[in-house]
Amino acid sequence: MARVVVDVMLKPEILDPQGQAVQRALPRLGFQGISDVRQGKRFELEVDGPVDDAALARIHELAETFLANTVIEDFVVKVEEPAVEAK
Amino acid sequence: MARVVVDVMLKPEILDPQGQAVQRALPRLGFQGISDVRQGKRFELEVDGPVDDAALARIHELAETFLANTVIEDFVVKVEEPAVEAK
Amino acid sequence: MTARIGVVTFPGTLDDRDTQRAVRVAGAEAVPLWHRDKDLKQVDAVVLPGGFSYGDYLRAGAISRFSPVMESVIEQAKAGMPVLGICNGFQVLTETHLLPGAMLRNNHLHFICRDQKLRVETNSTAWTADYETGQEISIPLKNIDGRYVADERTLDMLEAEGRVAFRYLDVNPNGSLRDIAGITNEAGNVVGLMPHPEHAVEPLVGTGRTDGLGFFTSILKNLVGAR
Amino acid sequence: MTLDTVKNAEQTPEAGQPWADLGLKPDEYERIREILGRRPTGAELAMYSVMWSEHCSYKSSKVHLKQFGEKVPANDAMLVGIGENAGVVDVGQGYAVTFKVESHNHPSYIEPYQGAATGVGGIVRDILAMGARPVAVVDPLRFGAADHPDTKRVLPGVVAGIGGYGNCLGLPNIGGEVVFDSCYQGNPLVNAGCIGVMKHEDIHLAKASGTGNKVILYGARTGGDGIGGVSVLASETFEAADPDGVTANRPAVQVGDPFQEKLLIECTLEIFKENLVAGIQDLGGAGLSCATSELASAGSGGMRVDLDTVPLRDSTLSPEEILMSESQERMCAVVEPGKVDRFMEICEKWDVIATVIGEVTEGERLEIFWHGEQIVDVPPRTVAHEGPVYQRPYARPTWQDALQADDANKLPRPANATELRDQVLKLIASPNQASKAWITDQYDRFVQGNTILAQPEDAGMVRVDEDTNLGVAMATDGNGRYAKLDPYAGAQLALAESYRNVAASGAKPLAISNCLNFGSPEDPDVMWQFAEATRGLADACLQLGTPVTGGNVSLYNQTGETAIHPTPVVAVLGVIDDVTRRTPIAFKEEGQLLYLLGETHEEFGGSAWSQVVHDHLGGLPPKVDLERERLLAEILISASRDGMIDAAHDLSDGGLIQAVVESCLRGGTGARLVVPDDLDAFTFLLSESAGRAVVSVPRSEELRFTDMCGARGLPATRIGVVDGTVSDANAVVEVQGEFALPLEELRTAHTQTIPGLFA
Ligand SMILES: Nc1ncnc2c1ncn2[C@@H]1O[C@H](COP(=O)(O)OP(=O)(O)O)[C@@H](O)[C@H]1O
Ligand SMILES: [Mg+2]
Repeated sequence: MARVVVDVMLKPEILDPQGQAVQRALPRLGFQGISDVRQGKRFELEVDGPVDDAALARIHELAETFLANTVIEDFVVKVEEPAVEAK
Repeated sequence: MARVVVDVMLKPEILDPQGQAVQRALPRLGFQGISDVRQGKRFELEVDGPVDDAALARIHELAETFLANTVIEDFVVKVEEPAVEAK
Repeated sequence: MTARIGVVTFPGTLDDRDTQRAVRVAGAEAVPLWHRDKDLKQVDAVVLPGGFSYGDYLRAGAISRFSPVMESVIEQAKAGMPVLGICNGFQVLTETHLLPGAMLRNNHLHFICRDQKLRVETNSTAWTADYETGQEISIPLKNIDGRYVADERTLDMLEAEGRVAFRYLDVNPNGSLRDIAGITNEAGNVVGLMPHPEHAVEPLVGTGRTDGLGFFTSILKNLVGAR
Repeated sequence: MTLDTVKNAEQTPEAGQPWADLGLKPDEYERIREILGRRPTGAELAMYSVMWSEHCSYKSSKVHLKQFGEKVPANDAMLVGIGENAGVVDVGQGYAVTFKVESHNHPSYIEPYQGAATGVGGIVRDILAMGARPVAVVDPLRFGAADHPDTKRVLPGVVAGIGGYGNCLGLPNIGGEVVFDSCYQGNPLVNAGCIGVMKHEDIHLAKASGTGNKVILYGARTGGDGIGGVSVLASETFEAADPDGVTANRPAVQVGDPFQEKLLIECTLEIFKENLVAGIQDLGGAGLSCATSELASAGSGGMRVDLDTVPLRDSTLSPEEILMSESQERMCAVVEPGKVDRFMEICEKWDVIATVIGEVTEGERLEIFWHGEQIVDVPPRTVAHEGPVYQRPYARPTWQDALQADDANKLPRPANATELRDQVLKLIASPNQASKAWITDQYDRFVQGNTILAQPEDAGMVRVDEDTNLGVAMATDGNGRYAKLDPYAGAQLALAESYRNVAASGAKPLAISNCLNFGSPEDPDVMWQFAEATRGLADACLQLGTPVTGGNVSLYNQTGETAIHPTPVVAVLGVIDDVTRRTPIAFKEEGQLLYLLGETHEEFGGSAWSQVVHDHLGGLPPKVDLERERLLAEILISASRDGMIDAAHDLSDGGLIQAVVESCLRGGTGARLVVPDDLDAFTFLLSESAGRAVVSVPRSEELRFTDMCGARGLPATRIGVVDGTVSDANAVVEVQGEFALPLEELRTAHTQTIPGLFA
């Protein structure tokens, strides 16, 4: 069993008020030197069986059609565990 | 300038209704073989200046006191860009 | 014969009973439709009501969009059947791409419940025929993911084709681009908006105004006229 | 670790047990051994410890709460009284209403969003368990100082949590309170109430009867969150969990899933409709321990449960943990065998997991098994209903006299009209008196399409029947400052204000629920406050004819040695035959006459003025006159029914000027006031004498109205007129001979404070 992570972030041109709210709060908390904050979603998927190319392709499709709305969001799929012995 | 990522996930013993809802939808979308889904938050911080130990310690503190609620959430701080030339 | 208006219930839908009431107040027959059934029971039009289907988990409307009932709704909508998406229903319609753009968290990040002023920008849709183009109405708005966004090209296209159906007046309550409160597809049969006409059909309850009734009388006239 | 079975417990009587860590006292542990005739098993110990916690057993408060059952006013409306999940009253036309208020104070301090959210979830399940469809929620809230940094953390989280959960359930939020006082700094009060409606024949009770009937657990899976929540969070051990100590004694916070709860509601209502349950109980504090022991205790037989069958989210949970888990969104039903299949079908329809976990047995024991071995064998009553009862010592605090002697009526008053004007403006803008719209606009008040009145009206009101226009109203009130000065009177004032608010909306007050928030019962000062407050409330309920249908006690609300102000919160439920006759607070018609009903005395003890202008708390609270309250209510209700008044607003904190300004802002009109001959302007505008309201009377009705007041002996003083048409940009609130304040200036002062602090 391996873990695949899908990170979903708003496209850069889309306003991210959550990230902005965090950033605006930083000086109040005494934090300087952080020029931008973006907030997105992280999905951790536990995959039964090998994480081979076919599995990754399916997860890519899942991310594209379901986990992210590509009108507004970009995503990245990553295998987290060493895994990939399947190759 | 470098990017530091803070991943915040609900602790394993805490109910994750969002992750569960996603997981329950998968079979309907024709996806098999994913035994668990957890959904968390991903923060991307753009840090001015060097990402040295001191900076990372401060971001760690930021994550602990602000980005995550450690009563119910765990977090991980990672430097994303190669960076760390500062050392 | 009265028109039959289907009202879909997804798990987590909240305003289905209110929408059925609004349909009845307008004089049509409300037909409950269940998310697991593909069968649309030969209704003449469908309303996707507001609420938090699937808890709004993942993204508002993202999970409902894959339900069996939506397969039929998409098919019929493409064939010209009138479909109205209110709030969560609008979110479902954008997720299905029957309407362009997407809904995001309000720019102030809070749920907002208020009596909202709108301008009806076009009365040439199936759901707005009973209004004057340019008419100002006030109906309740209540949501947390109500910020309409689309890329510039899409926005320009919507404006050029007269498909911005409703615009916020006085205040933009959520940061929607170009003050857009609702849009229509090219054919004018599929309409989506964030505010809630079904909560403004009786003088006594809610805000005490009946400005939303026109949606339901419009569709009635439209359907009867078509027969 | 080997399983601690009943057999094992019999054979190892001397085995050490962690009873003290679980919050039990030595004599309590001894009593358990006595009841069982042996040492308890680990699972039994877990059950007794949560069920005998203060939160579940009411061991410190019981002796005082008894009065609510003893001093019962004659009232035929009461269908189900104290003791069930919630009380039920008859509202006519075959309808019954159930309602209750509960606290979720400690969890909301630790995790504001989830604490508040699960507070709403819990009270809604209580209402649902009675057989009713939940139709509205209310949320009386109290926070520390408005400008304290921690309030910035707690308030937005609590508000978002209440909204996040309630909005997602589709329950309109129709009322509540927001109060700031530094006494709540380490102990915010998050109370939540819910109203449910059903037909008389749909009332359901929590009892397990009928040998062979199945016990079904349905809803969310059981997880490791919230284990021991009630015993840890709502008890003395909570003190160890202040912000720095959180990890030392990790509080068991739960995460709510409002979507799951919405499914549970619809599923349960469908199950009720087909008459499929013999008994039902929600799972709240103490989880399965509570549900199984209460169901079995209230029923006629015993119960046998196989814990292995409980659907788990975490397969490593021990049986003790499963029994104690407070995972949210679960219910437990007792179902005849022949109806189980249909029950399961409905659950499947709503995607709700349902599992038979046991059955009703012939005996009188609650027996629980794990991997085929018996781990619990107890008489259920001893767990659920026969917990310890304490007569805690109490005594009037030594400081009480000095506090009362520090008379607020002697504080320096405004020297001239300009000072008076400035103080009024300051008051209107102060966090406690300012508009709470920024908060309440985060709550859906329109959903279900039956909301007649909601914030900022005096009472919330929902329509119950679309055809007949029958409706119910609710208001919640409490004033910790008054109660600190005199807990007996303070509790009565809370009831009086809530009662008055309901009557001002046009509804007839029927019955009440309460949430009693106090400090540590082990402190004799606090215990005295509690004893006085309950006595005051019970006496007042008897006199006003409004029985207590249920409620909730929250103790140990203190930081170190310092307790919060005693804060009894009272929710009054009223009924109105025809909601078209409801009375709003807005002044709308130019030229309508303003009448002040009741009498104004110099009463500034505990007042908003003394707090805002002098940061002072001392003296005596306003005098209570319950006969006057009753008369005032009768007049308000008759006047609304007969169309003699177009607006009414009760007078409470902030006095007359507060009420007039709110009514003007709501209607968008101005007002011209004249100070009556027998009063000075300061007392007229700012005194907080109870038993008063201001009404707006159409000129054509003046005679009829004043005749009615005169005939019934209620003082009614004409104090001015509504001035300026709606939306007139130049409208002013003028006090003749004193000052004039432009409405727009008042609006700015009133509405900017809360967003300025928290947005
Ligand atoms: N937390 C809250 N939730 C819902 N409504 C609230 C809340 N706080 C205040 N309100 C509403 O705002 C209005 C004004 O509140 P308040 O001044 O406490 O009323 P009153 O003094 O008449 O009891 C009322 O309608 C009340 O129900
Ligand atoms: Mg009031």
